[in-house]
Amino acid sequence: MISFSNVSKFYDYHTVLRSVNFTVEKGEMVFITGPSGAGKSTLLKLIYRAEDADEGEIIVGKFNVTSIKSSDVPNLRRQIGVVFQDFRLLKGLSVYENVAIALRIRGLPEKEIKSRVFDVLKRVNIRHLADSNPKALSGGEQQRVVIARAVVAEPQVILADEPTGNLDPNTAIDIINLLKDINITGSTIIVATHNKELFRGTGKRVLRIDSNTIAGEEIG
Amino acid sequence: MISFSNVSKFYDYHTVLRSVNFTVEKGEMVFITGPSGAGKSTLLKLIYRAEDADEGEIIVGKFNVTSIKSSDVPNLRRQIGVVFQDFRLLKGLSVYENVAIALRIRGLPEKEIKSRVFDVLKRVNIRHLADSNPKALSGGEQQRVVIARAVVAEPQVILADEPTGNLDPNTAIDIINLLKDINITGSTIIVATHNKELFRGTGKRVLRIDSNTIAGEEIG
Amino acid sequence: MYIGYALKTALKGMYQEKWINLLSAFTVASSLFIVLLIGLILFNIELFAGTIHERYGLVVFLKDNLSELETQSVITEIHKKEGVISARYISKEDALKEIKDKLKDVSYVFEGLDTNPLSASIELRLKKDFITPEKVKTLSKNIKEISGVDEVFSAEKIAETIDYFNRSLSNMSLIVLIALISGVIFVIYSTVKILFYRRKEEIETVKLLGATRAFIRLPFLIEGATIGFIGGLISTAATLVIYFAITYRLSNVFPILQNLVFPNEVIVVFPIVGLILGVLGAFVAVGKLRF
Amino acid sequence: MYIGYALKTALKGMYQEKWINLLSAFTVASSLFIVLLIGLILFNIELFAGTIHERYGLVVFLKDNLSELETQSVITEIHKKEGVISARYISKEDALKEIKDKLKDVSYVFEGLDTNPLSASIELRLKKDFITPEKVKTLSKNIKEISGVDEVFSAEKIAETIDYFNRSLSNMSLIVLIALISGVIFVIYSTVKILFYRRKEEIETVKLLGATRAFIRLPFLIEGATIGFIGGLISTAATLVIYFAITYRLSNVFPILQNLVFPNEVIVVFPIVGLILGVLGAFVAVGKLRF
Ligand SMILES: Nc1ncnc2c1ncn2[C@@H]1O[C@H](COP(=O)(O)OP(=O)(O)OP(=O)(O)O)[C@@H](O)[C@H]1O
Ligand SMILES: Nc1ncnc2c1ncn2[C@@H]1O[C@H](COP(=O)(O)OP(=O)(O)OP(=O)(O)O)[C@@H](O)[C@H]1O
Ligand SMILES: [Mg+2]
Ligand SMILES: [Mg+2]
Repeated sequence: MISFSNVSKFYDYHTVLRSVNFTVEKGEMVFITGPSGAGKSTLLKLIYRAEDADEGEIIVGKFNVTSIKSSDVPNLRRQIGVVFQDFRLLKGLSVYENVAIALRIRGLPEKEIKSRVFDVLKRVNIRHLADSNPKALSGGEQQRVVIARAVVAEPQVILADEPTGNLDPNTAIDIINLLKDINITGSTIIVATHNKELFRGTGKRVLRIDSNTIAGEEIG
Repeated sequence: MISFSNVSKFYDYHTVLRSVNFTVEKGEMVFITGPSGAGKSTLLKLIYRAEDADEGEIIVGKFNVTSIKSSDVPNLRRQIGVVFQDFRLLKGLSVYENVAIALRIRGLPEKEIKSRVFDVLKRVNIRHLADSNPKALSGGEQQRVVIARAVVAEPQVILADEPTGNLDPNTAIDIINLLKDINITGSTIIVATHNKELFRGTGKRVLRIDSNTIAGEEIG
Repeated sequence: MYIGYALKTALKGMYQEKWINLLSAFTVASSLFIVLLIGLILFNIELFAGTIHERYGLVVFLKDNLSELETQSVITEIHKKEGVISARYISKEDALKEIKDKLKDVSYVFEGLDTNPLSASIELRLKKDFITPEKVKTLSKNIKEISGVDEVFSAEKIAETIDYFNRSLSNMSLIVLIALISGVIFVIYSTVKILFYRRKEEIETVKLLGATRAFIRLPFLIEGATIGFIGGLISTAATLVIYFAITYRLSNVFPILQNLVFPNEVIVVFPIVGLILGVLGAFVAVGKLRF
Repeated sequence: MYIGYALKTALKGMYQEKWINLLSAFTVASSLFIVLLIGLILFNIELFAGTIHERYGLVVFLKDNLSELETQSVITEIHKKEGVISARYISKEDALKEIKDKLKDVSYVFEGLDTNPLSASIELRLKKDFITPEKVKTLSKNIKEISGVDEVFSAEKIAETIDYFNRSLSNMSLIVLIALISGVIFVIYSTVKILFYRRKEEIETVKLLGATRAFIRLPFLIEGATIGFIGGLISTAATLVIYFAITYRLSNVFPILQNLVFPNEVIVVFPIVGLILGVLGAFVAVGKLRF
């Protein structure tokens, strides 16, 4: 489903990733870990083409991300749900609208949007906050809105960047269980996290980034 | 140094805190924990008067926060350094300027600002990012800028709201050690966090918020 | 499929940012207002110049005591000349009456006038393209040679002035037009750019969520159209107010202002022009939307 | 202590938000431009009205064939009347010359004029506050009773018109002034409001860090001042261009425009007015800054 071959990414004055190689199968759930500034977020950004790879080839499903046409980028992105590390909630919109926009973009009818959004808000336990403004939410509540938005359209791929940084351990485990459930229905999932508790005992692959590349692989 | 007597806080449609009572001595370091949405951030906001208490009395040093004059609020806030949960970095400014502004506000001369800012950036390991824009930083790097800004002026009180949510365990421990060092020089510190690892074995008091009030106190 | 949502987004966004939108509509209105005002002035000067053209002619003074037959032959002769549209005979008596009428305000100069000192004359109207200094000069020389003609008053200076005026008017129109059109484009462009800029972060996010260009652009185009339309409306209304103020109030003092013309089409056309400029400006401002 | 930093912040902010600032300066400029233009027009009309006042007088026609002594006694008599500033005697011959001069463009009406049909007359200049319909009427009645006077041409209509014109001019000035001043205040207020609004989050953060009101306000006041100053500068320049365009170009066609006056003080005063309005608008826009 997702494969990196010899992918490198540089910023003006330094290397972030060099010769990264890995494959994630369709329906797999994989964790990525590594110290702060290792390049976890950058790796995920390369997948949804928020950043361009400087070297190598990235394949996501039927898309060759490294040679994709600009007009095809929205199509690629609609296959992917992203839990952004910095949330990226839309300030002007309510929690409901923040989640609904993922479906609006995909052109779903209003009725289906409504039932789907309320369903997913229930699953992340913030159904009662549907009409709130994201600004009036606690850190953990905001994070759950982002998660809801990423999964509501049931995309083929879900990328979760530090999805539990603002959550207490119990809620964090709920979220990981939610992601596992979605994974079982067929979505491919990559979770970038510092939190060893999240992958310990899951039996999933854990890729460790260090020194600008994938330095090791273990089973969580 | 900080005392809450029967403090309550309501939002339009629900109660966040009811009858909160606690005291933090000058030079003490205290942790606050509790599930997502419990009211940890709200409690901290009451201390630096980002929110008004609806009932009760809050004392911070020589300030009675609940009856403070509007024109005294900046004086109160300059006694306090805050690590905001949502970072609140100034987008238009470099990392250096983001940290320096805490000293500019206090009217320090340019020369002292320079040496102090570079000192603190070194301590949180992001000296090399001084000229970067915060937007080009990883989540953990941004969090360290916020921490640097909170401590650079060596305020009497430091409030850290989930200061390690985006940091790997090693960096997180570095930060807690930094806060401990500052605490030893006399600052009163309150850390709100989900992360049990942070307070386990510190021997500091841990206040647990649950059901809208301080439901328990333990030693970490 | 997006339109309902885009409309809602645009309206909501516009309401949320009342200030920016008010200022924008106000800015567009004031520049369109200047365009309209100058346009109207140019239009009216052009109209006026047109009537000068039509009114302007040569005056041929006849010798005293010509018989009716002789007069008629002079008129016939003049009619044959190239460039002459019509010739009107004015008797001595008519001339005095006309002068007295024209100079009503200073009619006291005719106090105690008991002999008619004027000559009979023939007023010629010339074809528009015949009113150039040289042609008028040649024509008046030719007419002077007709027997029975005493004097031809050719007013070369007036012809020259009209000529010069016409040329400088078109030059000025061009400069003013270019300046104003780039002004209006600049204003609408930067207005929408501000709206766009304010939502930069939001747009960045929506792009990352997989929105197409159309999805992102539509609300902006609607906002641009609305601002342009309202701007056009306000400027038209303001111009109408100014127009009526001038024609009704000031014309008491300067009667010539009574002749100002306000083309009715403007009321319909200008808000639409505003709308089109708004959509155009929005389109340019949103730009290529790189993914 | 904050000033150096505030200046740097303001300049940097203004550079970063070129678009908004350009649009703002442009908006301020265009409204100040309209203020200036209308002000200039009013100023010139006022000036012109002033000269009308001064020029305007009664004309007293004398009976034919008065001796010099009789004429002199009429003049003395008239001088005694209240409201009369001066009296100028115009002989029959002078009158004809003057008329011929005044009516140069239509001088052909005097073709073949060989007797002088005009009367000798005396032109009176009246005090300004004497030019009201009733006073002029009474005065002319009194003068008519002097022996040797044939007719008094009082032009009540002109007096009435000037009177009406003056009154409606002050009314209009007032309305226009109020409308424009509120317009300018609105524009600068909303301009700074936008700048403020754009930095709302940043300001919220700086407040939480312990910044005082002065620290937060200063950069905005500097920005407001700069925008206002530049707006004033641009509008002054634009008005000067228009002024020279009109006096040099159009005055070829309408010689009266040559008399337009552009007070030099405007060049210095207007940018400063812009600056002050900018600071004021910024101050109002930033508002109370609640903590
Ligand atoms: N736009 C950019 N320009 C320059 N450098 C950048 C940019 N984006 C990221 N970097 C740098 O690339 C490195 C990797 O960043 P990345 O966000 O991928 O780290 P991360 O592994 O996600 O870290 P964290 O756990 O702290 O979020 C960091 O040192 C960061 O400063
Ligand atoms: N401005 C507001 N208006 C309405 N409700 C609010 C507002 N701010 C916070 N809340 C609500 O108050 C409750 C407590 O929020 P708070 O941010 O204090 O939680 P927290 O303990 O910090 O949670 P987290 O660990 O998720 O950050 C939440 O349910 C939140 O939705
Ligand atoms: Mg990251
Ligand atoms: Mg919180």
